[in-house]
Amino acid sequence: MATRQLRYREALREAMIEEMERDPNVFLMGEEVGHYQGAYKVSEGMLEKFGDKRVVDTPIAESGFAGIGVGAAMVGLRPIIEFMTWNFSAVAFDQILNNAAKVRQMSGGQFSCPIVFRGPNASARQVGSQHSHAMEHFYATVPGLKVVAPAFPKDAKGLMKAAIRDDNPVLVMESETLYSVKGDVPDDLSDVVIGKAQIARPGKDVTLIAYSRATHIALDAATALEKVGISAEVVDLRSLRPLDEDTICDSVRRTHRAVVVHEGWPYGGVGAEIVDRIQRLAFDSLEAPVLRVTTLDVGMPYNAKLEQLCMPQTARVVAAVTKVVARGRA
Amino acid sequence: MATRQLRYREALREAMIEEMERDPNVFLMGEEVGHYQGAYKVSEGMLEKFGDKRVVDTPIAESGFAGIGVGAAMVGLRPIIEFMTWNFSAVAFDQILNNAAKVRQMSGGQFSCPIVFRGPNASARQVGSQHSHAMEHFYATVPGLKVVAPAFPKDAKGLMKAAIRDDNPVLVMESETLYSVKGDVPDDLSDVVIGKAQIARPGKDVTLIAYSRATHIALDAATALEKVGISAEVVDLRSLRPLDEDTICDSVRRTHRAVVVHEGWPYGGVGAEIVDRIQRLAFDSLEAPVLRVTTLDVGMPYNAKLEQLCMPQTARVVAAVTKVVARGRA
Amino acid sequence: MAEETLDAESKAPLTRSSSELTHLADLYRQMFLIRRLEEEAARAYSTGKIGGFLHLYIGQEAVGVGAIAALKKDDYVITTYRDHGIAIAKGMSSRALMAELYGKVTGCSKGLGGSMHMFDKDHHMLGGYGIVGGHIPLAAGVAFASKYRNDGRVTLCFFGEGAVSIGGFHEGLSLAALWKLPIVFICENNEYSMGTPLSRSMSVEDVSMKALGYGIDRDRFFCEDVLEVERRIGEAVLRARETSMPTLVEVRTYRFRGHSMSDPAKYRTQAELDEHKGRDPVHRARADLKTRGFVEARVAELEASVEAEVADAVKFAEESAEPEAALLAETTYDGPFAS
Amino acid sequence: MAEETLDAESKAPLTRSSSELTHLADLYRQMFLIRRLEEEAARAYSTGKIGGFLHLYIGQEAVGVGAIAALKKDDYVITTYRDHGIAIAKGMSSRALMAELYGKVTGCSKGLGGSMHMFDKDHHMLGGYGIVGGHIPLAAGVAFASKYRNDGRVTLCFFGEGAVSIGGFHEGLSLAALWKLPIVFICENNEYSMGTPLSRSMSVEDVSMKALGYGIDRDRFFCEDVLEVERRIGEAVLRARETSMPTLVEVRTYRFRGHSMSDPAKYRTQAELDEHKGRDPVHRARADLKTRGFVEARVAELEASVEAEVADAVKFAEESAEPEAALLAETTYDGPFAS
Ligand SMILES: Cc1ncc(C[n+]2csc(CCOP(=O)(O)OP(=O)(O)O)c2C)c(N)n1
Ligand SMILES: Cc1ncc(C[n+]2csc(CCOP(=O)(O)OP(=O)(O)O)c2C)c(N)n1
Ligand SMILES: [Mg+2]
Ligand SMILES: [Mg+2]
Repeated sequence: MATRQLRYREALREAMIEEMERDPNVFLMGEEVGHYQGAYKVSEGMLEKFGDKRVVDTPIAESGFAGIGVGAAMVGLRPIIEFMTWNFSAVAFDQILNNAAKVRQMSGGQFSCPIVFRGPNASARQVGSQHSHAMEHFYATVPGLKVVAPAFPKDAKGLMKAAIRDDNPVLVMESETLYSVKGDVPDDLSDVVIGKAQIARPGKDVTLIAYSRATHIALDAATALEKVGISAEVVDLRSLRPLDEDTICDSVRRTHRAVVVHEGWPYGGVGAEIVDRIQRLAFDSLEAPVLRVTTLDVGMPYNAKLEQLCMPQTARVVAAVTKVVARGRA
Repeated sequence: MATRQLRYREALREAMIEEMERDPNVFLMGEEVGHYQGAYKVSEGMLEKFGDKRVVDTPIAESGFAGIGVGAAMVGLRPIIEFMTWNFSAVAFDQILNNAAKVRQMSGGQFSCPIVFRGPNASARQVGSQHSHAMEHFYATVPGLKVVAPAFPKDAKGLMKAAIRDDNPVLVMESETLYSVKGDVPDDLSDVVIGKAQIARPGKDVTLIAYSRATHIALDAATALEKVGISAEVVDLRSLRPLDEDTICDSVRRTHRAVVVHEGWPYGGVGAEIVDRIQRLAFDSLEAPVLRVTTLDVGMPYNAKLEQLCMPQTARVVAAVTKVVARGRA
Repeated sequence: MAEETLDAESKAPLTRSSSELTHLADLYRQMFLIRRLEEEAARAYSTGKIGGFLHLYIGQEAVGVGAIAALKKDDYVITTYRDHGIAIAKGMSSRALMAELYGKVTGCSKGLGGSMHMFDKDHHMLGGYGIVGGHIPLAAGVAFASKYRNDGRVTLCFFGEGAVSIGGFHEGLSLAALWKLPIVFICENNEYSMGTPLSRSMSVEDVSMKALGYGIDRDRFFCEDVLEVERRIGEAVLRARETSMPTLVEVRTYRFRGHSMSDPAKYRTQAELDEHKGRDPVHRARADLKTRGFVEARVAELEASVEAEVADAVKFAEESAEPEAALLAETTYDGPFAS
Repeated sequence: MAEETLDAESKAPLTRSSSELTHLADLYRQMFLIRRLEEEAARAYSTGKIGGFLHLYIGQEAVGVGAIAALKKDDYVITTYRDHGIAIAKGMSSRALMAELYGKVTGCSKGLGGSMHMFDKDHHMLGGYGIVGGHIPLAAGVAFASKYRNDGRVTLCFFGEGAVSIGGFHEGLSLAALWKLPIVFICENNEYSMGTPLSRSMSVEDVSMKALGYGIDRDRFFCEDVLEVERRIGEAVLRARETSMPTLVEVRTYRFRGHSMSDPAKYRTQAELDEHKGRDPVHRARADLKTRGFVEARVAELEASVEAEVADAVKFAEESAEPEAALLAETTYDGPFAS
């Protein structure tokens, strides 16, 4: 079985290229995806490969081109719509909420909407409050949508391919700070399925649940915790909707304690949903409350130190784990 | 102390009128708020009273007039922006998320945004999937915003007045199905404060937490439960952000069990946040998992029976309570 | 029924000859059918058999019927919540329409969509939408797909003049113009957006002027004669089909009923309403039919067939079953449910 | 500094006489200051002292400086993320600007906003905004407030040509036109929206044509002479102030740097760039100053004062303190935190 080292961005690109080669109905549309080679170079070389019919540069009109994607998907094309960042999807929110997610139900199942919305999500570095949103919870909440958030190149490729082949709208949450991260990508990606989490690191004292960049924070925290004798299991969700509650709860039933780590505000975020499921489905196994380590409950400041303070950090994860572990032992 | 019977819609109207009489900077803007007397007659008579300078009919451009409100608020006016229903705020989502909620922080505190966004939220009757959204969790999640959702005329008046006087953006979630509900409205509303929940019905076996129309469902359920010997306390939140976790958790510490009831989808909703707070702050008091009774996890269907099936119902609340109570006793 | 005729005829919409009378009879039949179906729907609404919103097309029938007459069968249509007439004109059966209004599983959208969401995949009716302006980019996307596949189809996108102020209108037209998509944007300007008259919704009453900013062709006319609608829209359809260029067409029309069933329409005078009713395009088509040689007996026969069709549709709707709860999951996701 | 002069002068912006030279010197000083501040900012960015995005105004200075010269002191200004030049022209101090770029608490927005969010309440600079088009409705709201209070103020709203395709542009202009708000919309058309040239972003290159659809006045010119900018924008400002009518003005300009610091600007040729640099309005103003009688020594003195001001601003920024964490809560809510 062949395996190569790819960067996260290359893995995404390969997935799109392979799917576009396979199916002429797949096309990529977004701001600067073509001539500019992608604002973050995810689509580098694709215009040259597929031509401007299939790699379509757009004006700044997210609501317009998101809607164009939905319309095209309804009549059989399979659009990949890139948001330069997910922040800008806020102006296209209605198209995703009211059309992409609803058209199947409104039409009594006559029309499907096989579309992918993708782009970098959450904080980059010092880009300020309007450009640092973790938008995933606004969408994971909506029935009719699927939302994935890979942490590693392998999953980036596998989930992007699965998203393109899915007959439902799938939102792929990437991360600017992960684009250059390298990782093994095997040819066989059959184990990467929308809706399946993975154990990124096994452990027995506490379960850390994370996704996207936060998975790396959780892994760092697990390493740090090991040094103080705490064995942390890291569940990398990969998919936020559907949420793999079995994998999460199985782990918590073994460790009896959990900490959720993610970027984004705490109030009613993906973390709150995870907490609900754990306390509901693994109530008797829990020896301490589930804690969440998230972006602080404020807009993202520009100042570098304050930005770091706001974002979830290894130290905060370690502190939360220390708390839940102490609680159980007391 | 004088008290009158008012309908929910009249209470809202009185609040707006009193504040507009008090402060010339307050104005009302929205679709059909003037000549048409309000799509749901909340602003009936206000155009005649205040003239078209202060009761401003708009074209269909939610993003435009929400933004106009934010701009006007930045330079000292105090706009009340009506969304004909909160569903239509989806096209104005970016203005609320990126401007109303952020301008204070982005400007380092130089500018505030004293604005009220208001309108009916959640299901009406058989208006279908694009017109039945419970939008509150999309906003309660955002730091910089406050969100209130009164269930009774008294609170509708008190919270509307408080919202208009608040120097932050406040979102008032009303309900089409509550507009005609009558209730006592005292002259003294000083106990109605943004951020304070109320015990709508005291009880001892289980805490039901609800807001807006769901508070009435919870009260109905409490009545039904009483007949089978279960004493349910109903916490009516009134405010979703800030969330009165003290009142919620005090109650749960007494009853040891909780069920959250609200309209809107389950995934990461306001209910998930409440569950998180309860399990985190009242962990040792809980004798059963906290359950949620919400709108089912699908778009709202038009068919009347299916719509009723999707919406939270008294029977579903009773079933959930029965479950958590049984659990504790087993 | 009318569909085949129209398809054949539309290849030469401007040079109709001997079949013109049959054609006009077809169009009149469609308009009369729409009116009668909606009158029955209004009645069913008042007895609570239909719920939610019900936005009637009565008064505007000639716009949808005339415009769709200029299409080929495979062309696409998309519109707003005021969609009954458009759906029927595009070929939806009266039964499917009425059953949908009744919320029955035999409805076009299985009773899940209701009045505002009439979809008919087989007839390329891409639905009615509830968010003002939200479907305009979708329409551009459908036209984008036609250009992508070079399938020669044209998309008609209907919307009210109230939609012209919203971002979706601007972004949809702007992209369609930039990418030269085969689409006709039809603004049904019925003078009111709910209770708001033109003068309070737009600084320029002439909606078609917006085309200048996008550099696309425009047209603007009052809707009186359904054949005139067909001819004028036909030109724009031809332009879309042959040169892949969009057009913005403003059709001035008038709705005889309130915005929806709950609107008493106090914002306009009886005199204004009466004046418009005096120019009812459905009556005009009936009169034209007779002037051009259709005897009263044939008109009566045609109308009787419509009455039978309407009665059948109502009966069908009444007797149909309600959708099962299982449909909810199936129609939320294609494949397994994702929660 | 320049502020007082401008305020007095702007009462008669079209009939400048003996003070014209001093005025031009003022404008040149502002433009030169902006350029030098940004050059230093670029340097600080490359050493990591400034982070995030940094969108330079270099090449476009004459637009903001000329336009704002046509204002009174109390008038409002609002713009995009490309906001340094606009902020300085509106009266922000060099120290406040540079410290903000450095993320220091002495910055105009206390180091929380950064390059894209330059706010200055005292100078009625309503900020720079990061979402393309999102500030255009805000601008209309500010003008709405002026009309509501009848305070006689005018709002200038700047945006790039890339914003013309988005809904916010349409809704902002549409409402401003309908309600006759005292505002001037200034499209700084610098030929590129990131890497996208005009030809791929709009079907009609002439942005000002959009005014026709809204029934408002329009103007369009190339920015070469800062005084010409002041005069042309002055006309629109007068129209807004005296008749409360909005205008859409398209100013053709060019940015000499990439879209932001991370953009190598491969989408244009060196020849194109050189050609534009050859027509640099800052150089032109300097040359004009000398032609009209300003001796080199006075120009040098002026430039030296700018250099001193820039050096002081950098030093100030370097030495200032960072914001404390406590600021986060205070700036999220006015009053107690709401969670
Ligand atoms: C974005 C949005 N805002 C508001 C509404 C409520 N609404 C439904 S129809 C309507 C009036 C539309 O008028 P027009 O576009 O002229 O179409 P008509 O009803 O006259 O056919 C309004 C305000 C909506 N559905 N969507
Ligand atoms: C809604 C939205 N979409 C995309 C972006 C990313 N973006 C920032 S600036 C820009 C180009 C803007 O070009 P233009 O309006 O011409 O202004 P210029 O940068 O040339 O001054 C883009 C695409 C954004 N900030 N907001
Ligand atoms: Mg209308
Ligand atoms: Mg530009």
